[in-house]
Amino acid sequence: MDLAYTEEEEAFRARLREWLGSVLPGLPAKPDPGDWPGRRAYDAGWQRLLYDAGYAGLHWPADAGGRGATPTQHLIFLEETERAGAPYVGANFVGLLHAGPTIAAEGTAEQRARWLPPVLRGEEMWCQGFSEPDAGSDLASLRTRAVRDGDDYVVSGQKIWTSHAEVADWCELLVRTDAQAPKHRGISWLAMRMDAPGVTVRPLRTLAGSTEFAEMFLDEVRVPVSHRVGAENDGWRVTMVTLSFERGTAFVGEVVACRRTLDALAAEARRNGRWDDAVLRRRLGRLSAEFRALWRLTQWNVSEAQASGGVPGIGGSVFKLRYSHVRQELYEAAAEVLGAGDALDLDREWVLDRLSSLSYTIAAGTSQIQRNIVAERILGLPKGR
Amino acid sequence: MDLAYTEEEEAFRARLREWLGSVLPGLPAKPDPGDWPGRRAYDAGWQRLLYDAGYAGLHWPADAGGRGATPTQHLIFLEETERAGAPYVGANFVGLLHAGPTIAAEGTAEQRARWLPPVLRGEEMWCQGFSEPDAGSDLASLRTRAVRDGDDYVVSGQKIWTSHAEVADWCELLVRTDAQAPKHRGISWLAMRMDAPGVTVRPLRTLAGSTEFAEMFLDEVRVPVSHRVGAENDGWRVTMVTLSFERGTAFVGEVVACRRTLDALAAEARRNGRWDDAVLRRRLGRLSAEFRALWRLTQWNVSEAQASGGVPGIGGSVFKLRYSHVRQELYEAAAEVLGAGDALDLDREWVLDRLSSLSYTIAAGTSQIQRNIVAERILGLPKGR
Amino acid sequence: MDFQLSEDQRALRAGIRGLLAGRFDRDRMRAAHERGGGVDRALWRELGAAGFFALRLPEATGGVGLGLPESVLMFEEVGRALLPGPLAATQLAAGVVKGAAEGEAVVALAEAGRPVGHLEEADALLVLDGDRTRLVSGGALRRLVGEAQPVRSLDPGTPLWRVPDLSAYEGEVLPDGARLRCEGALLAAAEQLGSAGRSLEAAVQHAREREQFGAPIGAFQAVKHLCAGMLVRAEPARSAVYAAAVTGDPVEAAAAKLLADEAAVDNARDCLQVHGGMGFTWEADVHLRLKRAWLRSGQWLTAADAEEVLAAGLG
Amino acid sequence: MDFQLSEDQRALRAGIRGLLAGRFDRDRMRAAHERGGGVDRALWRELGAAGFFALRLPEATGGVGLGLPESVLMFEEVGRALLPGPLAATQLAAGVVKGAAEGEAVVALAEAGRPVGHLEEADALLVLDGDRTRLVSGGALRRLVGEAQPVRSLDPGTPLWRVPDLSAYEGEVLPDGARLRCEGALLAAAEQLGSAGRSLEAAVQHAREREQFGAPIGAFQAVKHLCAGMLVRAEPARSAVYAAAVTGDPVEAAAAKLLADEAAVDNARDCLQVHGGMGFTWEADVHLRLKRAWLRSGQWLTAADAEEVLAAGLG
Repeated sequence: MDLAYTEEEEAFRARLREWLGSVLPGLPAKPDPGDWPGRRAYDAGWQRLLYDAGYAGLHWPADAGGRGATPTQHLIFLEETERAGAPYVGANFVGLLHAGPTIAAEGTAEQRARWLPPVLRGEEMWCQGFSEPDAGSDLASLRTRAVRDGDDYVVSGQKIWTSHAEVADWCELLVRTDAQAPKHRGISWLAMRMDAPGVTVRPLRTLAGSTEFAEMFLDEVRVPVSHRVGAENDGWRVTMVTLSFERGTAFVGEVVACRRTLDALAAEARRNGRWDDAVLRRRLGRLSAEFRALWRLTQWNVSEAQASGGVPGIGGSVFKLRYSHVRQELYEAAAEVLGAGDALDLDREWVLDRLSSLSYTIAAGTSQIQRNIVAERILGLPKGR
Repeated sequence: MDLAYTEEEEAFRARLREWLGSVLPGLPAKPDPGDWPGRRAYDAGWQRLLYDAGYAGLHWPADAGGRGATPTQHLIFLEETERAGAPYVGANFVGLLHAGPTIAAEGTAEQRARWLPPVLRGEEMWCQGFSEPDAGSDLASLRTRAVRDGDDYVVSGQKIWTSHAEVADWCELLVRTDAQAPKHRGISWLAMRMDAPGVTVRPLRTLAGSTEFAEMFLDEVRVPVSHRVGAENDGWRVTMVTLSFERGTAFVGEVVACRRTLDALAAEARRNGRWDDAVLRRRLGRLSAEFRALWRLTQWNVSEAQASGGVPGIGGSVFKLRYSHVRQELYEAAAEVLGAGDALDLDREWVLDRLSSLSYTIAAGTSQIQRNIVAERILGLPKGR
Repeated sequence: MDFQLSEDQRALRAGIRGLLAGRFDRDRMRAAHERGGGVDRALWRELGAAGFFALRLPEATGGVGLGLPESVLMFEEVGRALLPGPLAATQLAAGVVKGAAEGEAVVALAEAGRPVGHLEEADALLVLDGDRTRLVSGGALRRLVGEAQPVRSLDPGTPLWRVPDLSAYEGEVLPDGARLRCEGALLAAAEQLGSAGRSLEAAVQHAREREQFGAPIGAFQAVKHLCAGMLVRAEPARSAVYAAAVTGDPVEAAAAKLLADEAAVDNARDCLQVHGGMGFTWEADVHLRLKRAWLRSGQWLTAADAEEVLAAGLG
Repeated sequence: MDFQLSEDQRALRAGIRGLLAGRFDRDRMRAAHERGGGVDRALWRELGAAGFFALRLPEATGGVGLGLPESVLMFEEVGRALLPGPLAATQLAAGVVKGAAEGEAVVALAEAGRPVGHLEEADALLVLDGDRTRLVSGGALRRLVGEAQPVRSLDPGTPLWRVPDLSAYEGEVLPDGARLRCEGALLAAAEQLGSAGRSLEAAVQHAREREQFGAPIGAFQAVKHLCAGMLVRAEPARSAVYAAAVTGDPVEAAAAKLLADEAAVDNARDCLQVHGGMGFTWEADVHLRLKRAWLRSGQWLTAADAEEVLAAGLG
C-alpha cells in the first residue's frame, strides 16, 4: 500500500498541469447548451488539442493509436483536467470510451483504420444506440431488428437515451439479427451512419428541462454488412468487451467535482449563516467522509485494475451504488444550504444539479439491478427470485 | 371523523380508572423475571381480579364468557391499564388472545366449556407451539408430525419461541397430519397438555440475556383426538381465525408506553444537558411525530375494525412495519440520550429495551415478509419472485 | 370515537374529485404546467362556486359551515390532482379578503426570506413575517409587485418572484396569526398527502403493467418493497393529518406537516425510481409532483421548525 | 500509487489470521465471552511474541519496525475474530509502558465520562482526558481501581467499570496525545472493519444455506439486497481506513472511524435480520459483534465528534 505517486507519475502530472495551464486560457467561450453545432465544434477543438499534445486516447492500447497509459496515469489525467476546469469529453464520449475501444478490441484491421483515427483527432463523433424504451433494465431484450438484404442489413426499431445524436456521425448500434435465439445470442453490433436515410432523431426532454438525450427512430435504415463488428449474433459479447476498458476511472472527474462542490457548500453555509445549524453542519461533515472514502475507493479500484491488467471489474457496482446515493445526498444537502427560498431558483447553482442527480440511481443500471449484480456476482448468492 | 369518545366510552373509562386506582395499590410486589412460579401466580392473581371486576375477556364474544366490548372499549382498556402501570397480560397472553379466541370460534360446545372458563378466571395458562426452527418465516412448512393411533395422536417434533412454556398448562399446537397434502392443507390444531409424557421444555436465551422464550421437544406425546379443534387437516384455517380477533388493538399498550418513554428521554436529556445538541433534540422531535401518528393510526385501525365488525385487518402489516422501525429508532435515540458511557450499562433504564427492540423487525413476521403482504394483499402486486 | 369518514364527508370528497376529473384531467394538468402554472381563473371561480374557499365560513355569512376536517379532505384531492395556485392562503383569507370566498380573488402566500408564488396574479398577499401575520393589498401590493424579480421556478406549476424585505409593506394585521399558520401548514400537509397517494398509485400501476425479464416488475421484491414502503409512509401521515384537523392542535399539526412532507417527497422519489428511465423524462408526471412537494415542504412550517415544535412539546 | 497489499502485508495478515484460527477459534471465542471477556494473558503473550504489540516500534529497540498500515491489517483480523481486550491502547503504549510490547502488560483505555473496560486487569491506563493524554499506573492506578464501581456490561466481551473523575489521577503526560488519539481511532476503526466483514460473510453463508419457501433465502431479492448493502457499506469504509493508515491524516482518520463504526453496527444489524429469529438468540454470534461495535463506536472518536472534525476541514 503506497498512496504516493511514483516519480514517473508525478512527472506525468507536472507535464499535464503545465500543458493545461498553457492551453486552457486560449480556449473559446463555452457554447450554449442548446447550440449543438457549437458544442460539437467546441468538443472537437478540445479533442484536437489533446491529440496534438499526445493526450488523445490516453488509455487506448498503442496499437489502436492510443498512448497505452496505465490506469493510474488515466486517473491523474482525469483528476487534473477536472481540477483545472478543462472541457469535458462531451461529444467525444462514446467514440473514446465505448465504440472506439470496442472497435479496437474486436474490429478488423480495416475497421480500426477507418474508424479509430478520426475519433482520436476529434473529427468524427459517435453516439450509442443500445437502450430501448420497452427493454429498459432488461437491455438484452432489445427488439430493433436487422434483416439481411444482400450486402446490407435493413434496420428498423426505436432507441432511446442517445446522447449527442444531433451531432454524431456514427452510431454504435445493437440490433437483433436472430429473433429465434435466446435473447443474448441473437444480437449484433453495427456501426450506423447517422445521416443514413430512415434515421430520425427527436430530442427527449428530461425532468431537468434539458434535452441532453434523444430518441432515435430507425425506419428501414440500410447498414452495410461490412459495418458489423464481430460475428453475426455475437454482439452481446462484443459489447461486453467495452466494459473491460473500465479500469475504475469512470467517476474520477465526478468525485473530484463533488468534493469541490462540498467545499463550496460549506463556504456558502458559512457565508449565509446556516453553518450554525448543527444538523446541517454535521451532515456536510458526514458527506465529506463519504466523498473522501469514494475517492480512496476509486484509487483502490484503479490500483486493482492496474495490478490485474484491467480485467472487467464488477467492483464498479459497489462504487456506483454508494456514489449514486451519496451524490443525491450531496444535492439534498445543497438544498438545505440554499434554504427553502433559493433551492427553488433554477438559476441558483446546484439546483439543476439536484434535478439531474435524480437519474444517478437509474441510469446505467438501476440501484436495484446493481444490487442483484453485487449479490450474485460478487457475493455468490443464488440467482433467482 | 370524531376523535372524541362517546359518553358511554367515557363512562367506561371513568369506571375503569376508578377500579384501577382502587386495586393497583394492593397488588403484591412484581416477581423476579427468573421466578416462573412467582410470575404465574402474579399473572393468575391479576387475571382473577379482572375476572371478578368484569374485565376478563373484555373483547371476547359474550357467548364465550366474554364481555363483548367494542374495539374502542378494548382500546380504552389497554390505554388505561398501560397508563396506570397495571400488570401486563403476561402468562395469560396465549389463552386470552390466541388459543381462547380460536376455541371460541372453532371449538365444540364441550371444548368451549372445558377450556374457556379457566382462561378467563386465570386458572389455566396456555402457550403456543406454532414456530419451528426449520420453518422460520415459512410457518406452514412446519414438520412436527401427528400420527393417529386409536383415539390419540402421537406427536413428535420440535417447537421454538414458546413463551411461558415453563408454567403453561396447555399448548395450542400446530402439527402435520397429512404429509402428502400441500403444505397448508395437511395441518391440524391440537390442544396439548404440557405435563404429558414426552414434552421437554428448554429455556432459550436471547441476545438480551433473558429466557422469555423456550424450545419445546416433543417425543411421541399422546394427544387425544378429542383435543383437536376443527377438522383434521383444517388447522391452518382454524389458526387464521384467531387473527380475525385482531381489531387494531395489538399494540395499544406498547404505543402508550413508547410515548411515555419518549417523554422520559426528553426529560433526561434536559437534565443531563444533551438537550442542547440540536441533532438529538430534533431527532426526539421527529420521533414524537412518529409516535403521535402511530397512536392516531391505531385509533384509525380500531375505528375501522369497529365499523367493519372486526374483519381481519391486513392494515396491521402497515402499522407493524412502521412501528417496528420507529421503536428501534426510539431506543437508538435513547442510547444517544444516555451517551457513550451509560448506554453500555445494562442496569440503566432503556439499555435492555434497546436489545429487545432488535426482535421487532423479525418476530411475528419479518419486515421483509410484511412488505410482501402489504405489496401483494393490499396493493395487489403480483405474487412471485 | 369514530375515525371513519362520515357519509357527508365521503360525498364531499367524491364531489371535488368529480369536479377535478371533469375540469382538470391529466391533459389540462399538463397544459397548465406547460404554460407556467398560472392560476386558471375560470376554474378558480368554479371551485369558489362549489364552496371550496368558503367551506369553513359560517352558513349565516354565505359559507358552507364545515370544519377543518372537511377542508383537509378537499385539499387532499387538489393535492392529488396537482392543481396549481395558492389554495391554502386563499381559503384562509376567505371572509377577510373580498372575493376570496367566491373564487373571485387569489390570495398568495408570502413568507420572510422565501420567494412568493403566483405574486403577479394575486389580489392580496397573506404575509407571514415574524409574528405579524397580515394581509397586504392595494397600493402596498402594487408597490411590492413592482419591486419583485421573477425567479426561474423549479416548480413548473408555481411561478415565483423574489421580493424585497417584506417588513416594508404594511397591511391589515390579522389577530389569529398562530391559528392561520397552523391551519396553513395542515392544508399544505393535506395536499402533500394527496400527492403521496397519487405517487403510490402511479407506481403500483406501472409495476403491474411494465414487464422486464419476463414478468411484471411488480413481481420482483425490490419493486414490491419500494411500493410497500410508500404505503407505510402515506398511511401514518394520513392518520396524523386527519387527526390534527379534528383536534386543531398545533403540535399535532407540526407532526402532520413533517410526515406529510416526507411522504410526498419520498413517495415521488420512489415512484420515479419504480418508473426507471421513463420517470426521468419531462413527459412523466412524477417530477411535477416531486417539485411541488419540495416547494410545499418549504412553506408554512419546515421540517426543522416542525421538529423543534415537537421537541418542545416533549418531556 | 499502489493501493494493493504488498506480499509482506499479505503474509502478515495470513500469519495473524492463522494464529487466531489456532488459538481463538469460535469455541474459544464463545468461552471467552461466557466468562465475561477478561483478557487471556497467555494469548496476550503469544500475540506479544508474534510482534503484535511491538509492531510499530523500531527494530533497533526490539520492535518489528512496521507502520500504521500493517497495524491496521492486524487489527482488522482481531476485530474479525472478536478478540476481547484493550488491544489498541496496549499497542499504542508499547515502548512506553514496560511489558506492553511483549504482551506482558495490559494497558486499558480511560476516557472522560465513559466506563473503563478491563480496568481490573490493567497494568496501566491510557487516559484521554481533555487535551491531556497520560499514562496512569502504580499507586494512582490502584487508588483509581479501588474507587471504581463495576458496571453490568452490555458487551459480554468487555468488563466495564465506572470510574470517578479522571482528572484526580496523575500520570506520565504523553507529548503526542493528538497522534495517539488519531491512531487509536484508526485501530478501533480497523477492528470495526473486521467485524463488518465477518458479519457480511456470516449473512451470506446463512443466506446460501437457509431454505424457506422452497429456495435458499439468498435467492430472494429482499435478502440479496440486504447483503449487497452490507458490502457497499464495508468497501468504502475499508478504503477509508487503509488510506488513513497510509497518510496518518487526522481528518481522514475521522472519516475512517465514522464509516467503519457505521459499517460494523449496521452490518451486524443486517446480519441479525438475515438470520431471522435465530439471530436473536444468545447462541448466534452476531449479537456479540453488535455489542462490541456499539462499544467501539463510543471510543476514541464518536460519530458526532468525527462529523465536526470533518466539517471543520471543509470549505
